[in-house]
Amino acid sequence: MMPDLGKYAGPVLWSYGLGIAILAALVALTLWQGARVRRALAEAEARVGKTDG
Amino acid sequence: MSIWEYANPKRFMQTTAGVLPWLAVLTVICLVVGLIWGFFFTPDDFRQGSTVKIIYLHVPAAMMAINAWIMMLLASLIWLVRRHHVSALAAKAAAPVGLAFTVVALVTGALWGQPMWGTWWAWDPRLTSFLILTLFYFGYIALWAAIEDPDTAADLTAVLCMVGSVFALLSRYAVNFWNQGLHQGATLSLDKEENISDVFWIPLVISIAGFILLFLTLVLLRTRTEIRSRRLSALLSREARA
Amino acid sequence: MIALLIRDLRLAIRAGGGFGLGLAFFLLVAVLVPLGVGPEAATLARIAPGILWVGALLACLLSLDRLFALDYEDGSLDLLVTAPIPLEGVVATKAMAHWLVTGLPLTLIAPLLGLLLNLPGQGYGALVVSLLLGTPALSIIGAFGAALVVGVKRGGLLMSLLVLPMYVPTLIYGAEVVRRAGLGMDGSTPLALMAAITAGAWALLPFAAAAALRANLR
Amino acid sequence: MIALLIRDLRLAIRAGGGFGLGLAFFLLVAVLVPLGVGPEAATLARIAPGILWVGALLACLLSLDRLFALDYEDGSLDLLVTAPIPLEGVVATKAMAHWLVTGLPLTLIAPLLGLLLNLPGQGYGALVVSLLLGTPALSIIGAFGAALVVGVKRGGLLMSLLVLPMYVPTLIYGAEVVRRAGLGMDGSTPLALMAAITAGAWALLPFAAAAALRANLR
Amino acid sequence: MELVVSDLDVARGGAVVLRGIGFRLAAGQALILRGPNGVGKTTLLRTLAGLQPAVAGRVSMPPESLAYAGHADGLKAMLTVAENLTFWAAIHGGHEIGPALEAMQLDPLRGRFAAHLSAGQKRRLGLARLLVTGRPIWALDEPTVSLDAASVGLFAAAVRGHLAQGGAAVIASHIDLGLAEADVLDLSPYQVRGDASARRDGFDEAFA
Amino acid sequence: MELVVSDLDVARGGAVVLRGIGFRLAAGQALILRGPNGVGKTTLLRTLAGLQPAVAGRVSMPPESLAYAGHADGLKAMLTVAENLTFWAAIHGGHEIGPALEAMQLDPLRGRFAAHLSAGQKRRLGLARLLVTGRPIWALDEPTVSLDAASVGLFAAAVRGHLAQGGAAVIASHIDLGLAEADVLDLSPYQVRGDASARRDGFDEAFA
Ligand code: HEM
Ligand SMILES: Nc1ncnc2c1ncn2[C@@H]1O[C@H](COP(=O)(O)OP(=O)(O)OP(=O)(O)O)[C@@H](O)[C@H]1O
Ligand SMILES: Nc1ncnc2c1ncn2[C@@H]1O[C@H](COP(=O)(O)OP(=O)(O)OP(=O)(O)O)[C@@H](O)[C@H]1O
Ligand SMILES: [Mg+2]
Ligand SMILES: [Mg+2]
Repeated sequence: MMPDLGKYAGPVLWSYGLGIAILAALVALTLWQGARVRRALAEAEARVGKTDG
Repeated sequence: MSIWEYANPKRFMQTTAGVLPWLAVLTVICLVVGLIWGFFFTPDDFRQGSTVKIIYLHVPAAMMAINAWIMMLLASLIWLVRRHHVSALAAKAAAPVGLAFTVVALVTGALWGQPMWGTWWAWDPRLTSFLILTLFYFGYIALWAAIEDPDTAADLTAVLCMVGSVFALLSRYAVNFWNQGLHQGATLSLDKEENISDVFWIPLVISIAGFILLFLTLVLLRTRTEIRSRRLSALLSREARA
Repeated sequence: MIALLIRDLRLAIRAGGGFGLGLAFFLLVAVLVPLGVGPEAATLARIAPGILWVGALLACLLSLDRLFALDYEDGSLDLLVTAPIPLEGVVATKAMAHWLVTGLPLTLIAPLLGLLLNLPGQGYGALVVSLLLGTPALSIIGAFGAALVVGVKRGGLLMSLLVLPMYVPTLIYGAEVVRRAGLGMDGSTPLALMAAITAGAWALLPFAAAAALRANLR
Repeated sequence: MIALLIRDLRLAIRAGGGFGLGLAFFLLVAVLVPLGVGPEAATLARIAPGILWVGALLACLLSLDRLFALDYEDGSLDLLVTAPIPLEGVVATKAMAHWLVTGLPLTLIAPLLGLLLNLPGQGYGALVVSLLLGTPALSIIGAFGAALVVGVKRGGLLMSLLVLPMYVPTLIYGAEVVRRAGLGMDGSTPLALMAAITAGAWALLPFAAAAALRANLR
Repeated sequence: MELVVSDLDVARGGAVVLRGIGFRLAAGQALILRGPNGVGKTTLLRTLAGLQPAVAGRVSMPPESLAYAGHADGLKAMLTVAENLTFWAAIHGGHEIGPALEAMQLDPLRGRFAAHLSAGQKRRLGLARLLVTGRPIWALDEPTVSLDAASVGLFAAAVRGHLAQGGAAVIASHIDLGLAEADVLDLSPYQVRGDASARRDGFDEAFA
Repeated sequence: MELVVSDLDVARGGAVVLRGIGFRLAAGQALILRGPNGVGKTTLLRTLAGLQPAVAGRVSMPPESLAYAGHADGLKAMLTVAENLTFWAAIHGGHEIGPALEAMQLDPLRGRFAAHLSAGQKRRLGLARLLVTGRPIWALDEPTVSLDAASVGLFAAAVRGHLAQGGAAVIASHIDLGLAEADVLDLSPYQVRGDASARRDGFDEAFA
């Protein structure tokens, strides 16, 4: 079911590959940073013992 | 209640916590549908052959790269006028996303240019001004990174964003002094004047929607992270003084 | 104001003040490029306007990076901010002083370097005029950049990253003026546009720069 | 030594440490030149090797100027001189740290910029190799220059003047290597010469730089 | 001419360090700020000088009436003593530098580059700057750092003279300045520590 | 372990400022340098530290036995307190930084960037550096600048501890350090004024 890309297979596949890879990387980075900060904050608040926010 | 309610970090966190999941789901749907449709189920263009398929990444990315900067400009203005921390942090959060889109547009564009124009890169006005936009993204992010007092950094980057926008615009016109360039003009501007048939048009619109949603999702996520890290540093400096 | 101008000029010509260094750097670029690019006269002639302008740009930039940083480090900036003169005035004055010790000399020496890069004969007049109208913009834009990064150690490079993109329009128009003149065409349009940019920059950027400085001091 | 290397690397990646700024500057030069020179692909292709090398040179230079100045201003240098490690070692270590955060990244990103200046296809390999062998020389030569001007406020520009001439041989050979490769010729001779310069510089300049530092401190 | 500070909160690095400071200083009065290292003296003085915004509370005084002298002296190494002083005098409306040089006994050094001064000589020049500003209120941060006994005397005399002419001075210092008449404000009680009390201030409730 | 200085001449900026200084410092002794601003304390200490050559006379001590602390503390703003200290410890052969932090009560601040310290806190960190050098002879230039009374106490204690372990210290200071046992050397008598006496030394007779 893979479409026939003809002589332009290279550019097209590369575009989709790289493009999606970059976006995926961005998403991964965002999630990772989010998780890290959330954890650190939880610890800090546990230490200081505050609950609001 | 005024919309500024949402500018209160706490309020913002609560609201976005509710919205985000739906947004995320919608994003995935649009992106998957748009790109898969574009990649698998669209015919080749008679001139450009299968390379038209690149359009479904290239155009949305390029559009959002520009719009992201505009959104940052607005957020910066809000920060300077009303001093709502959330808007400053939102601008900070948007920058990397915009940069990533810029890179996608550049890469896909370059890969498209190779077969179409016989070169990866040409100093075409549109390309050039886009490259300059990329530079402004770099500068903006670097400035955030270089200054450690958060409010100072917010002010400085906001000013930079405003001044930078002006100069970005100026360069856009300046580069027109050269050749009119290889790059298509607004061939398929959104109000869909004819010269592109539905088969290309519909999936394109869907993936554009997907990119917009992706942008929103990521910005919200990152803003939440920024807010949390602000609270974190506040707590830490308290501890240090305790 | 005057006092400040005089002080900055005096500091510039004192030991280590870096007067004339901008010139020297300009010269070096004009020398290095042929060394890198190779000696064919035709090529050089074609790229001369661009290279000269890029050189001028970099020379300005390098001499700018410590424009406020020095005053910040030795505490003068705190005192200037609390002094009874508007901070915008301080910015403009310092930018002016910078132009006098950098932009102006650059303009005057440029024709010589034009020879090095064998710039076409008709280009020289245009070169001088365009630099004369363009370099003030470089100074004030750079002052804005310097205000942003004052307080950042090693601010120099960061500043170039911030400032150079803003130099683009001036650069394009400036080089365009010279190239057209070289080809015997009329360059009044780009010249006018460049002058407009310079005027606008001097009208607005002092305020932006002053705001940046205030933010940096607290 | 190791401690010093680690400290410098850490400082480089900390806020305001200016890691990656060298890169940004390199990119900027590669963008500005076409903006000044104009878009014709043919011209750009011809000047690409030279411009890329000049860009790398300047990027190194700018990131070097405060190499010792910062340690001098905050008094660390006094303490390093009196510390139980040879000053020559200190110089070499700091130069090495500088290369790791500047020269190496430059080398890796250079091919991309080659695209912007549409460098002929065969040139890329040569570009990377020549930079890999050449940039260490830039770092150590620059360290020597930085040692000479430490203590001079606004030293950056003065330093460029002292250093750029010393960069000339590296520049010429480096650009030559790339150009030859671009024309499909054999560039091994200039490459060898450049490598020799690099080796020699690393063998001798640390001593010269250490001497300069000692002189500057008293 | 009066400086009135009413329950003032000052912050440094995004966190409040002193809360609820209040005092009034009339012409002819001097106030000495005391407190352990890091209590917030410098922060308070910078806030008074308008170099950083107050978090809460208010500072009222006639406009452009305060002269600030911080840890750094604001001297140009490559200008001579006289040139440095003349510059600041000009900026503040061209007062005479002669008397100032007198008062700080800098006359013999007037032609010397600031780079060639010893630590204490630099400091004296920094203090001479105050005399040429002609401002009524002085805000001084550890003015006698690295001054010898004699110079501290000079400084005390200068301050007295200033007060006698209807001036006022707020001085942060760890050592005894020999200004018996000045009243002392210990900042320790106002210090904000990292405990619960710190958390509910309007300043950054949003963030912590 | 002994520091012997015999008729030493030191110069600054091309002119001899002190002539004929001589003293000997045995293990366990401390010497306090006094003298008005500009007499030449800093110059003398820098000469002892080997940062500048002596014009005449000799300084004898075991190699690499002297640790110098000048007006500047040699701290990196963007490194934390602990990182700064660890670096200097490593350079001097990896001593423990724990005790030093203890002694200067910096433990609570160990994770703080040096940029975020107050003047006095910075200074304390600068002194903690001495403890990790493990060097027997300390040469300190106005070590207590901007320290509060308590911190000066800490400092005195640290010096005593050092002396007790057979160390020695030369300290230039204007204020009383509370080191009763230390003997004092007033430099005024050795000062060279700009008169004829100054001209006849081997240093610049070539010119005069
Ligand atoms: C590195 C090279 C390229 C860059 C940086 C680039 C950049 C851009 C930008 C900035 C836009 C405008 C998006 C908007 O404003 O809505 C755009 C749109 C577009 N690009 Fe490219 N582009 C590149 C190469 C190409 C190539 C090679 C092609 C095809 C031959 C192409 C086809 C298009 C099309 C069809 C559009 C939509 C036009 C419109 O309706 O706005 N691009 N690109
Ligand atoms: N670079 C220089 N060139 C010429 N003279 C200098 C230079 N630096 C200092 N001097 C002079 O040398 C003398 C000694 O300076 P030094 O710094 O040793 O004094 P000091 O005893 O440390 O004074 P303080 O107690 O103020 O620190 C002073 O009179 C000073 O004016
Ligand atoms: N940039 C900063 N970010 C965060 N906290 C800081 C910063 N600068 C200083 N601090 C902290 O703020 C507090 C007040 O500092 P400040 O300099 O006002 O103290 P000070 O009273 O002047 O002390 P000293 O007597 O040592 O000069 C100190 O605890 C210090 O650690
Ligand atoms: Mg203080
Ligand atoms: Mg001294």
